[in-house]
Amino acid sequence: MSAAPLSRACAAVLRRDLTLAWRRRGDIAMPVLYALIVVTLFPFALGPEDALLQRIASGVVLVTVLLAMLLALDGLFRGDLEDGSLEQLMLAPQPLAPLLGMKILAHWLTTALPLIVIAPLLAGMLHLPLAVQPVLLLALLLATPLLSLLGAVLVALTAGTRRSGMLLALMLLPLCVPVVIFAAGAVAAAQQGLPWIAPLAWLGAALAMAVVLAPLACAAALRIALDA
Amino acid sequence: MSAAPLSRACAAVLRRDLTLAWRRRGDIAMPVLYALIVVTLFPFALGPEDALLQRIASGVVLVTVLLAMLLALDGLFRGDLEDGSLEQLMLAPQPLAPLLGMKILAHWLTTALPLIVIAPLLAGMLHLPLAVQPVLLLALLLATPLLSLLGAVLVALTAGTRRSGMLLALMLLPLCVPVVIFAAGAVAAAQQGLPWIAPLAWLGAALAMAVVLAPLACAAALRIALDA
Amino acid sequence: MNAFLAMGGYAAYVWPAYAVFFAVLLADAIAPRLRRGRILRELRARLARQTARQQRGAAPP
Amino acid sequence: MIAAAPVPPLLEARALSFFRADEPVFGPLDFSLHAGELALVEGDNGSGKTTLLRLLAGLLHVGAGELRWRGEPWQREACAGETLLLGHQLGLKADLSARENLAVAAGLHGRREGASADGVLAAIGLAGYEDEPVRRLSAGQKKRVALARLRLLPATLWLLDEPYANLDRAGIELVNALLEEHIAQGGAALVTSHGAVSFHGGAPRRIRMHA
Amino acid sequence: MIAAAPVPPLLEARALSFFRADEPVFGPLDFSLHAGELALVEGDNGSGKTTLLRLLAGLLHVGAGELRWRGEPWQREACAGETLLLGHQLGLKADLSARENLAVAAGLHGRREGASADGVLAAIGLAGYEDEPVRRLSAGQKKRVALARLRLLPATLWLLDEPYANLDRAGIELVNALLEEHIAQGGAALVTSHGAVSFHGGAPRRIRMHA
Amino acid sequence: MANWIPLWVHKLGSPPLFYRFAGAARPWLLALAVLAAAGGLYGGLVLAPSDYQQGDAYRIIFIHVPSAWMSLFIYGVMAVASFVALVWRVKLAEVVAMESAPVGAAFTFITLVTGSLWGKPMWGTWWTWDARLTSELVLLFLYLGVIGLYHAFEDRRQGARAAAFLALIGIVNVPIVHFSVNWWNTLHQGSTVRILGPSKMAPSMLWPLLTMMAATKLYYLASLCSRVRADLLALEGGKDWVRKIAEAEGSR
Ligand code: HEM
Ligand SMILES: Nc1ncnc2c1ncn2[C@@H]1O[C@H](COP(=O)(O)OP(=O)(O)OP(=O)(O)O)[C@@H](O)[C@H]1O
Ligand SMILES: Nc1ncnc2c1ncn2[C@@H]1O[C@H](COP(=O)(O)OP(=O)(O)OP(=O)(O)O)[C@@H](O)[C@H]1O
Ligand SMILES: [Mg+2]
Ligand SMILES: [Mg+2]
Repeated sequence: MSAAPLSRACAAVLRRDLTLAWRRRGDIAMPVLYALIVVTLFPFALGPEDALLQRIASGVVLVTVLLAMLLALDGLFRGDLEDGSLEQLMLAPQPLAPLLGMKILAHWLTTALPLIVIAPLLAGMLHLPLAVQPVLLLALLLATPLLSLLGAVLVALTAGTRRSGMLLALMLLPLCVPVVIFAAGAVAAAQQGLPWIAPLAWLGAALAMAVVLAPLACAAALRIALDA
Repeated sequence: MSAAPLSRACAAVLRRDLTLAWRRRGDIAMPVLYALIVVTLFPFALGPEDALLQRIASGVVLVTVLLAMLLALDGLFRGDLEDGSLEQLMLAPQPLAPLLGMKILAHWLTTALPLIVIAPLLAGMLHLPLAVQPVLLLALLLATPLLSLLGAVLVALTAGTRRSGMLLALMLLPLCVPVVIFAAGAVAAAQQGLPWIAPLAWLGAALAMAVVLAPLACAAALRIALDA
Repeated sequence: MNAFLAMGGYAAYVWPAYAVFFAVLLADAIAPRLRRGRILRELRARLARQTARQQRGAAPP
Repeated sequence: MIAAAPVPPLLEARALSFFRADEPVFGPLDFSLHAGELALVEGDNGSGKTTLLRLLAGLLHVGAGELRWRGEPWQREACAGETLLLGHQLGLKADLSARENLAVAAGLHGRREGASADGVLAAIGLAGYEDEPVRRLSAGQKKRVALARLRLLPATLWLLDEPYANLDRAGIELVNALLEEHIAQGGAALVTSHGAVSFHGGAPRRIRMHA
Repeated sequence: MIAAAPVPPLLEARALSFFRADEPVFGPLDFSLHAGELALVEGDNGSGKTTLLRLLAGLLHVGAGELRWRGEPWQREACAGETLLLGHQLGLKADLSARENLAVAAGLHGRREGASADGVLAAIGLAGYEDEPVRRLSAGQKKRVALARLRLLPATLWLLDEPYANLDRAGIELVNALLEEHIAQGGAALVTSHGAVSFHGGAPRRIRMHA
Repeated sequence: MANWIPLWVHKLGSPPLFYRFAGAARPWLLALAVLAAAGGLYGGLVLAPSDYQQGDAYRIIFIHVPSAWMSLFIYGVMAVASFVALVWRVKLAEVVAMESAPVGAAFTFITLVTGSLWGKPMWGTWWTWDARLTSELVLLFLYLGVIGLYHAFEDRRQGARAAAFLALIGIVNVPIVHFSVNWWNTLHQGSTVRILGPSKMAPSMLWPLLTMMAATKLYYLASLCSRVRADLLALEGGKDWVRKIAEAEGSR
């Protein structure tokens, strides 16, 4: 009757999710391709004026990355819910929150990180000045895990329902707004040569809080959502 | 041993899908909310300059409506595939193509039509001039069924796979690009006071062809996708 | 009276605003009443079904 | 009727097999099924029973060998209206009621003379549940709705994949009664099952699958 | 052992019931289960067997009545490490092999002394399938992988929802053997099933659910 | 002495009792609301003089501002009820939280529409991406999210708990949205709004405004009563007291 220690359980969950992602490595490419596609559509829809594109570049990249993440978030628990492994996870002897934290980490590593890697390419396609790119990357590095964590709580809430995808978008928007404002604010400040540390510091503080609280909230939400 | 006539079978399928949509009428609102949200995010990401927003309004609305449709398309066969009703449909005595045509029609009615209805609101929020709005609506009325039909073929092809969502986006993009170019071209021409009939005529011609061919292709794709 | 209705030239904005206010609140007031009727109707149907089921259950199949 | 008649069998398989990734899922299989006959498909877990039924329904392609329908080479269009498949997935929409689900099926296949959705549901033990959305039914109740479909629609050949699973004793009796009635009316059926099937109308034919 | 001992029962329900939309799904239920005992949960389709098992696993909230675990009021944390649930959904990842699936489970629950994934799979009749992704297994083979998990992980109480469904005869024997071994080692089990269960180690207790 | 307060609260928490209480209170609340609205509108539309700067267009204020306040107030009520529902699993609190959401959404919608109708003559545009307007729009999305989540569940009580959880997460977001006025320093049309700051407002305009505020509050209570009554019937469908009501209405 010896339940495994928490660290081993966390490692097992993380390894499992990364292995699964690796088995379907085609899926990892998908958010990236989606983002590429959306960014490609804009010049067609707006007409190819370089000045205009440059003006909207950082905003479009930010929104695109968020939308791609949002799509991927929807699947965070779906597979596990359908085949019953989520139930098994909830019945594990360890506390649920850290195990979910591992799932969120794995999800961020497999969806957001590739997006951040190609963000410079996307920004380049829209002629964002090279000097601003580090700020954009930094903003994304802080904003995406924040969204993953907050999103996970909402995904957990919709776990018991069928119509998750779009409902999730609706619920996530109010949380997205401040994140977008800060991230876009930092990039815009950098683009105008103003100091851009302050908004990023706010994002970092929010991230630190979310890392602690979101897994707990996520576990609570999941127990509520599956209790029927 | 009297299979029902084709017209009755088509009516049954259409009625079934509309009833299902009505049962989940919350879902009908979702693409609309999604579009509203995406449009809302842009001013946050780009900064709220009215002139800039007005310049990109039609493009953003077009891309947004297409993205919202694309998300909804993903669910065209998903439910039916999961509970086995798609198999039952394929085993029906009637030819598969017209039955699928009915499914596509129901899907367009429940996802694209609401989007078209609120498109003026979205355009208004981004300050698109009132005079251009009829052209935008006309472009959407031609572009969305075209996308529904083309998308259905691709959804059918990916029906057997798991990773449909993103893969679909990827495959649909090359088809989206010409549609976006023509639709955006018409709206841009109208915004500059130039004649805008020609691009819309092209869209109309493509739509006429798709109405005939897409259901057939869809049926063939579905048989291939499920044969394993 | 006409002057009142004209609202100093802003009638096209003031009256629609009031119309929306009252229309939305009216809809809000009526909705629960309709829902109440529907709920009670469904409940009666369910009760009828249950008694039917119980009667069948009492009699051997 | 089963005697060597000039009537060709309803369904005839000659050295039939199916391949997945070039490996045979089931070996060459020979059997024939006449109208008024019931055949049990037997085999261990993983021996290919489900695969065989999906192939006979026309969802999978014949790998090798030959399949004949009433003496002619098998074609989907020819037998689509005469075959019904009951698979692991029941093909019911969870948001529609039992009655609505049956109405959709009848809209496609037509209905047997004299059969009505409500009558069939009552016969199958679901009276009182006609308007309940299928999602609210338990595993066994859902199965009953799928069985009701068999009774409502006209068809010659039934392909039933583990029809007894999830059913209680009354439900199992019901499946047997359904099968007997179908056979008596000149229909044919292919049934897979693990449990001991106590079919009353004589010993059924058996088709053995080897893993 | 079943005699009125001072040891409190492992699991004890007093007037237990569960409500959905304020309607009772199953009536007030009284039963107790000691270590070394097997109880069969019986009832017709829709009588609430699945619901009961999910409640006992801690996925649902007790509606009314009381549930006790080793004499104390039931708490999720207290029995989480000692309970295993096998539901309608097996909880296997289709993309992982049988061995990997077992490794994940062992990572969470630990493993029985002396048990290894490969040994358990061989014992359950899946030797040679260890590295096959679960999606390529048939319905019965998947069920066997889920059964292997029971044998690999340490637990006192097994909650098995229709463990016999989809299994061939050898598989059914296997479930019985598993249960006997578990009981003999002082474990307890709650099993739902429709079919006639021929359990060798004495007549099991029966818990009847009324629809 | 103060013992009767918790006792009274506890008693009202029982659904059949609250059902009767709400049924008795509702007509009075509604009558008072209509009365107050009539008085306020008479004062606002007829008695109050027109504004020296905005002409008669400012008269939208008598519905716009009370609605705006209600949209925030109701969110607060919903959040408190949600907290009670989650922590103590009080059924009545779940119902109050979930039935407040549509009313709050309605007032938010009214605020948006009347504001944009006011904005056209004053600012020359129906909509602008000002921080205050945008945050009100986000508030509407919050309400819609709560309502959507509630209805996405098959089991109403479970849906209520999930949506209550969301409402609580959302309240963290409300101050964020509010402060975004500072973070997102843009066109900031808010200054136009300040022209009529309460201190500067003439009493002849102030009292109709305050009366309308009371009217909207009373209306909210009345609406809540009838909504909660309907919802209790749906939730308690299995109980005897509801069956009696159903049979009584059916025989009529
Ligand atoms: C769509 C457009 C508008 C929206 C969404 C909107 C929203 C709001 C909100 C949420 C409040 C309450 C703020 C609070 O109490 O913290 C408010 C108050 C107010 N609004 Fe608007 N508003 C809009 C347009 C306008 C316009 C065009 C005017 C007048 C030119 C206006 C005048 C006022 C005034 C006078 C107040 C009261 C301010 C106070 O409490 O001191 N609003 N509005
Ligand atoms: N989608 C698939 N892809 C690859 N192989 C598969 C797939 N489905 C089944 N198989 C394999 O094909 C074989 C036959 O499977 P099938 O499902 O037909 O068996 P079955 O006789 O129905 O078994 P059971 O009694 O367990 O349901 C099995 O060995 C299985 O591993
Ligand atoms: N998700 C659900 N929502 C509402 N009602 C449900 C739900 N699941 C089951 N029910 C109802 O609850 C009752 C008990 O269902 P349960 O699944 O526990 O039955 P069961 O005894 O396992 O039946 P079976 O033998 O058919 O599996 C049934 O009447 C069913 O209609
Ligand atoms: Mg099978
Ligand atoms: Mg069950």
